[in-house]
Amino acid sequence: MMMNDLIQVAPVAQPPVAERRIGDVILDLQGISLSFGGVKALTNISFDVREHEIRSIIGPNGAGKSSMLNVINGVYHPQEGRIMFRGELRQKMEPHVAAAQGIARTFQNIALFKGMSVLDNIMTGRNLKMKCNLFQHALYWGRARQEEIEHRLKVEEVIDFLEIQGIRKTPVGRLPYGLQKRVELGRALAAEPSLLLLDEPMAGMNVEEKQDMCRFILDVNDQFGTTIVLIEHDMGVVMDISDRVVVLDYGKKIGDGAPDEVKNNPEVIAAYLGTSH
Amino acid sequence: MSESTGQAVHLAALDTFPRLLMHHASVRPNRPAMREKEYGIWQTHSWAAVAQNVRAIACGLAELGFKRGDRLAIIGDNRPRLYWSVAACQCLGGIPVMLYQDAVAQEMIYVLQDAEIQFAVVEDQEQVDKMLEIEAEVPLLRHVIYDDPRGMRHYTQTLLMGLDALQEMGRIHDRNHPDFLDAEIDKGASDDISVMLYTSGTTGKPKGVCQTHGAFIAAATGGMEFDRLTDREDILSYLPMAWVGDHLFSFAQAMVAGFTINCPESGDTVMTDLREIGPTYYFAPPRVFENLLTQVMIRMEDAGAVKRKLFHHFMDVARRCGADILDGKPVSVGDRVQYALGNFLVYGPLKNVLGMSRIRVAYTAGAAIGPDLFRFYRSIGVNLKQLYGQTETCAYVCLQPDGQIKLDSVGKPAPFVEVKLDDKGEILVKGPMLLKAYYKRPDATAESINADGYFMTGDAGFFDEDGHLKIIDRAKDVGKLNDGSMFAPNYIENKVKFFPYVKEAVTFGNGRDCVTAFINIDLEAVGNWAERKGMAYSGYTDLASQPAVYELIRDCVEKVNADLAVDPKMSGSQIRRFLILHKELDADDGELTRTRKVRRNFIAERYGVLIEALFDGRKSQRIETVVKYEDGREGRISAELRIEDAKTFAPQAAKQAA
Amino acid sequence: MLYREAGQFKVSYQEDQQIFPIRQDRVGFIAILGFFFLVLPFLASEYWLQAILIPVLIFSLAAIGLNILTGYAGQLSLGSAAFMAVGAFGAYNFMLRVDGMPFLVALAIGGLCAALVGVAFGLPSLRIKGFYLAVATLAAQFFIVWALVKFPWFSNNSSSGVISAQQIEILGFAFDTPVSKYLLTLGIVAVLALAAKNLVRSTTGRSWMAVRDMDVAAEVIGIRPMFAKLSAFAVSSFYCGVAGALYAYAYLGTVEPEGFNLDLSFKILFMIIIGGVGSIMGSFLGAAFIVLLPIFLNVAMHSLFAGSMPAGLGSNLELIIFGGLIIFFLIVEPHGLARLWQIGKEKLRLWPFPH
Amino acid sequence: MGFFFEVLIGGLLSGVLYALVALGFVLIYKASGVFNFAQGAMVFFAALTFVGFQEVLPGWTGLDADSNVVFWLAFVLALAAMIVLGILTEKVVLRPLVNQPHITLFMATIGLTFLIEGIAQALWGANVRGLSLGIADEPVEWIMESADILVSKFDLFAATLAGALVASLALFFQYTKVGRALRAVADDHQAALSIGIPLQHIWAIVWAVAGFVALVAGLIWGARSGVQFALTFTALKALPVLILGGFTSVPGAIVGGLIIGASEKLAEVYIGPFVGGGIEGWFPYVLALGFLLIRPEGLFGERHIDRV
Repeated sequence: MMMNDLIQVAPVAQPPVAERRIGDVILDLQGISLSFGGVKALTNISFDVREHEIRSIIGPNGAGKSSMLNVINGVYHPQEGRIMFRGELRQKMEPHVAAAQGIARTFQNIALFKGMSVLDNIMTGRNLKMKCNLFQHALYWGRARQEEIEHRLKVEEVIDFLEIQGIRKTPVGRLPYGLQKRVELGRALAAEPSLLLLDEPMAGMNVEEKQDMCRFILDVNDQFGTTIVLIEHDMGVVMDISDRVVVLDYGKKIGDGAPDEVKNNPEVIAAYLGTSH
Repeated sequence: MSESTGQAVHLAALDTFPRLLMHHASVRPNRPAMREKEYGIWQTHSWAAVAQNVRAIACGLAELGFKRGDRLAIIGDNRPRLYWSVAACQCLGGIPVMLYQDAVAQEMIYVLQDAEIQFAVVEDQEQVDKMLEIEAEVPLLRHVIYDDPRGMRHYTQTLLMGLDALQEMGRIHDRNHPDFLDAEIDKGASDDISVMLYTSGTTGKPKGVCQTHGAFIAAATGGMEFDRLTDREDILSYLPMAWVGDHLFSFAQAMVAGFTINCPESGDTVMTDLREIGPTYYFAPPRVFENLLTQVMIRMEDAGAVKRKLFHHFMDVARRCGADILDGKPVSVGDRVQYALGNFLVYGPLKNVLGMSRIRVAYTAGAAIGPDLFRFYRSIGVNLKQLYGQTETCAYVCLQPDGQIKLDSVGKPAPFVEVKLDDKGEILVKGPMLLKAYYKRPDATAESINADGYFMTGDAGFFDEDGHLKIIDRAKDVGKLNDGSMFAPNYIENKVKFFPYVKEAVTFGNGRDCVTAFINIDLEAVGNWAERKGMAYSGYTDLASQPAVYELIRDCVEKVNADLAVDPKMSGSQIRRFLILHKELDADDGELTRTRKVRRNFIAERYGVLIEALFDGRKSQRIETVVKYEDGREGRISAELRIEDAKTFAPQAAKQAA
Repeated sequence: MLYREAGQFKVSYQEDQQIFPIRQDRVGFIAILGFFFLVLPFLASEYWLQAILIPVLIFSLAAIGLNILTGYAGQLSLGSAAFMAVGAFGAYNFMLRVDGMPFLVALAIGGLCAALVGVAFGLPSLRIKGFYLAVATLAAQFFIVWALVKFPWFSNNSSSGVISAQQIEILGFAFDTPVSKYLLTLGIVAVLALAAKNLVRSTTGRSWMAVRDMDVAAEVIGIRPMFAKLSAFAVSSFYCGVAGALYAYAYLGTVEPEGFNLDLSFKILFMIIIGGVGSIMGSFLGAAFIVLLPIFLNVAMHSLFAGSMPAGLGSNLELIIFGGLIIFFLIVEPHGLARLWQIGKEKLRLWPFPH
Repeated sequence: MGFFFEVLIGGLLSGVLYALVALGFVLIYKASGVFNFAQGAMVFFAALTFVGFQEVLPGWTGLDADSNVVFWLAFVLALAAMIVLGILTEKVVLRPLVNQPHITLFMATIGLTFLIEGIAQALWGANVRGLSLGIADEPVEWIMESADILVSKFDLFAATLAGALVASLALFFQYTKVGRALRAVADDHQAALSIGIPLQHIWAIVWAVAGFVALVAGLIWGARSGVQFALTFTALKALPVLILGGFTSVPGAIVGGLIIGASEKLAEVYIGPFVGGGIEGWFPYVLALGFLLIRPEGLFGERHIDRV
């Protein structure tokens, strides 16, 4: 079959697969300092995040990684510094406003709504997109029901994406840890964020669960083009999947760059050797 | 009877599956043809929608250059779009070839080569990867079309194409050539090959069984009339599409009767989905029924004392009269009242939890079913029946008629089927459902169909006084011990396997002085038993080597021996010695076929040392085996296996001992 | 045991999202509703209707109100009775001062008054949590009752704030018999209970529960805590307010502000603890339990002591049993009777299997 | 001006009593994180038990009802009853609820309130009884003479007693082993456990001490306004004190008590007439609430940062 061979080698004009292209800076943090009653959590930190990239923040325990995420989505308000998000300078901002701008996140210690089912937890991620008011909800008829169904479909897509079909009606409290982490990711994904903050999404997981989570993170980044800022302890994972890495230690930035650069940065090596990590 | 012939006349023009499909699309366009659990609900496709989708796929395939007589490989779980691809292929006069989706890539090469596959429709990334892995070995393969686009974004191989894109292409083709497909359908004839099913091949390489539209339609129609199936049935399609049973029940019968196929959400959710759908018509191999029963018993062990007592009391009632009530035989009023109460308290809820509340007819086949197991389902009111058939006969030779159920027979010859025995006891069958030929194997075709047009099943059996067929064993497996008495290994193995603790058994004895056996314990059942006894164990190998487990299994073996002693033909082949294997027999290691039948010769070769040890009287034997893990890596396990003797019974002493 | 779910599959989200997705539950519920609407009015005596069924329904409504706030939104309130008082006095004043005011409208306005007051007293919830908030609601309890007593305008200048509810009349039909009052109450409670159920299974309810379970996470996914909390206060107070108005109009006829005291607030709190925190059905179960228990005790005591009952023992025993039951339920089954019902139902669905 | 001071001092003196009840709350909250709504019921139970014993002891022992022996015997018996009650509460109610949300524990103590009230009245009856501590409720002469202000002897005595109690408790916690352990527990349950402090033992002691405080408060309140059901409302008086002072602070309870006591009396006298009076019932709450909005952690409470 000659035909076959021809097809194999010929560069057929197929629509090019949409390559994930790293774009412009969408989040720019300049000189961020944060303290709690005299305790300095972050000191003069600057770094940026580009569209579609996977940006990791690493550092020993207590380096201020989670505080950094909390600053980005408005849970903490830094005393100094400025934050530009999508070209807008943000002063004091509340977390729900950040959410409305397309920033979603997961937490280091699972922050699911324990009293609700997996489905309802993920449905809360659609909250911002639902427009009906309280009175329509009380009737649960017409528009309200229609809206509920439309968003249920979106949520079901997330459930399908994360392969958690079997547990959709289970109360989250009854799930094992690894699945809870996955549901939490689902809740964030349901919001269709443009910037996703993940705070140690793989902490406490076994190898298989980590592999799954890694795959989901890459798929999210790849399929939806979501920009991801990731805190992770597992160096292997970080170096594998990140485009760029920021290293924090005692609230200060000690390294920033591509995984390989960071890996060879003497300051970073010192920080890691100096701690129990 | 007059009614059924009327229907036969009506169906006469509908002699190919594409015609049947278009018929349903016009007669019952809005009835559900297929449901699939997806995104949390049962997404329903009407007959009209199915027909449209099939059209699109067929036209798309034609656009790609698929021609009459081409073979289309179909690989994946029971997904609606894969069934549609089967139908689409048939519309074009092509021949669908389903492959077992859990086979590793290397195992697929043979069939792909043998059937000269150029087009394949596969389910997802996993199957695509397999195709790409063996691309070099199957140079004819030109197009691989995948159903689920998940994870496929970065595949740039030119032979890949999404089913969505194919359908889109097909719709355009259909718009430009509106008469094309109808013309193709019109070209089809009842005598055309509608499907090629590969026999699992207990021996040698698999053979492609070519079945015609006419054969499957005959088998389906016969079954439908026999059990009075309507277009209101619901069936759950969860068995491999490559298996003849699924093709008969989920495809052919649904196409003939116009009922609804339901595809589960995933392999893990079959039980939940079964419970949700509550099929009215159900098919499962004995293994599934057995697992269900084991689970029932294990779960009941955890119940409180009162509930357990209640359960066992009413199960006794059911055992006494349930099957008779189902068969419409006379039962005393007292028992009827008790049964009705039991139905409210136990059987009804039990059937509900198992998803069997609505079952009108359930079939099992593929292996012998234990009489206790069979009785259990019938006694709680599930109309479970056996059928007998092969890939070569569209799984359609004998069926058990309602009300005439015998536990150890496979029923009477089905409508249109003629069954006779040759002088050696081999079962010969003839009818419209016979295969047309083995693909490219005229030698094999000639070998299996005799001059009178009978298909030689290779099974040994006999008719009882009521005309019910009883199967003993594979004709070629039936051997002789050195003393001349008959040795039917399957027959004995099945008896051993009816004990819940035993998962597999392999017996040896042909040309030997006595019968010996390998046993595989059932990890779940024995594990539970061990837990209740407070025994600690670290895994299968450890559990299998425990003396107490040997005691347990010896007990089973001896009960079988007592049973065998009653039958004058079989009393000579009682199991003298046995051992419990240190690993589970596994299809990945080649010890079982994909349909989980024991590969006798392969095992005899692989475990030769053990067999010798069994026969030469040793007390134990060391064995080292290579095993294949799920990820494809290989490892070795070795163990010192104990060999134990079992008590045998003299023919006349048997009755008391049993 | 009674369930036959096999074959009840869902082909649309609408079916899947029903309040009672299982057919047997649907049938059972309709049967119960039918019994209460069509059968009970003919069977029950006036005493049963007036002294048991009507108050049970009214308290159920109040308990639903508190459950929305405490059970769903996680904000503990000890001021439910005060919001009932606002509802009662609000409806009274509108009936009194606006000519031709339709009763149902007055009822709704009473509820809205309560909702407004509720939002005002709910404002602190934006800054304070837990029992700090509980103490804040005590402020509402004391202040409102004081205000209703001290400002005679509210009670149309009657002494110590007592008001006598006007005759209920809807479209010319006078609701003046126990049966008619019962049916009216039942209708209103049924409609409002359905609305409450709808609220808690929609976005509103999910944002309440999200704030209850993990407020920081809720805010991070875009739920405005202020709106969630204040809407819970508003809806909760509305329900309490309507319950209060019915309490005055359909049950007692004459009420005084002091009747809506802290004890009544506690009573409603007990209803949801025993009935089930975070359950609409639990609100009904709890209300029935709390109303029936004293009656049952009374009967039991009388038959036990045959008239020679020590003075005060009954009321003390009631206190002891109430207190003991609260502790018992919190320890043994924090989700109350509703959870017990749920467990029983699960058992029936799995029958004959234990799990 | 004299009138103002009279009101102020009267308020401050009753503030001391509020502080005393609030102290009971703070002790338990510090040690076990339980907001004990039943503190008021415990005051009622203590006072009722004391007068109950005072009534029955002469009959049992043949002693003269007014004798000091009866007084102290009743005191000791009531104290024993309070200790038993405290320990039982800890064992039966709170231990099974360990690790439950605070709000659940709070609701449990509401149940406990009803339980204790019911038991108290079932045991001793519901009649209002007088209680005499032998101090007359009359003005202290020298203050009246020197500053022209009426200050009740009884109030002064009560305040002194309460002050002494607070001081001795402070010493107890500062300098005894149990006290140190208790402070450790209050700081960090886990840490305390890990260094071998028997948590539940400490809780039992704290509940017993809270019972003792309730008894002293009950005696003083009872002597002042009679032993009756209304004593349970002392808890409602103490709540705003707690909000003002913070749940975990002993000094907060004292200062908060004084502020609430003084301000509610002043408000009643100076604002009350404009709105029809009787504002004592809610004024402290509104005051505390207003304060909460400015400083949610109370006067002396610790600032709480939500870690996420």
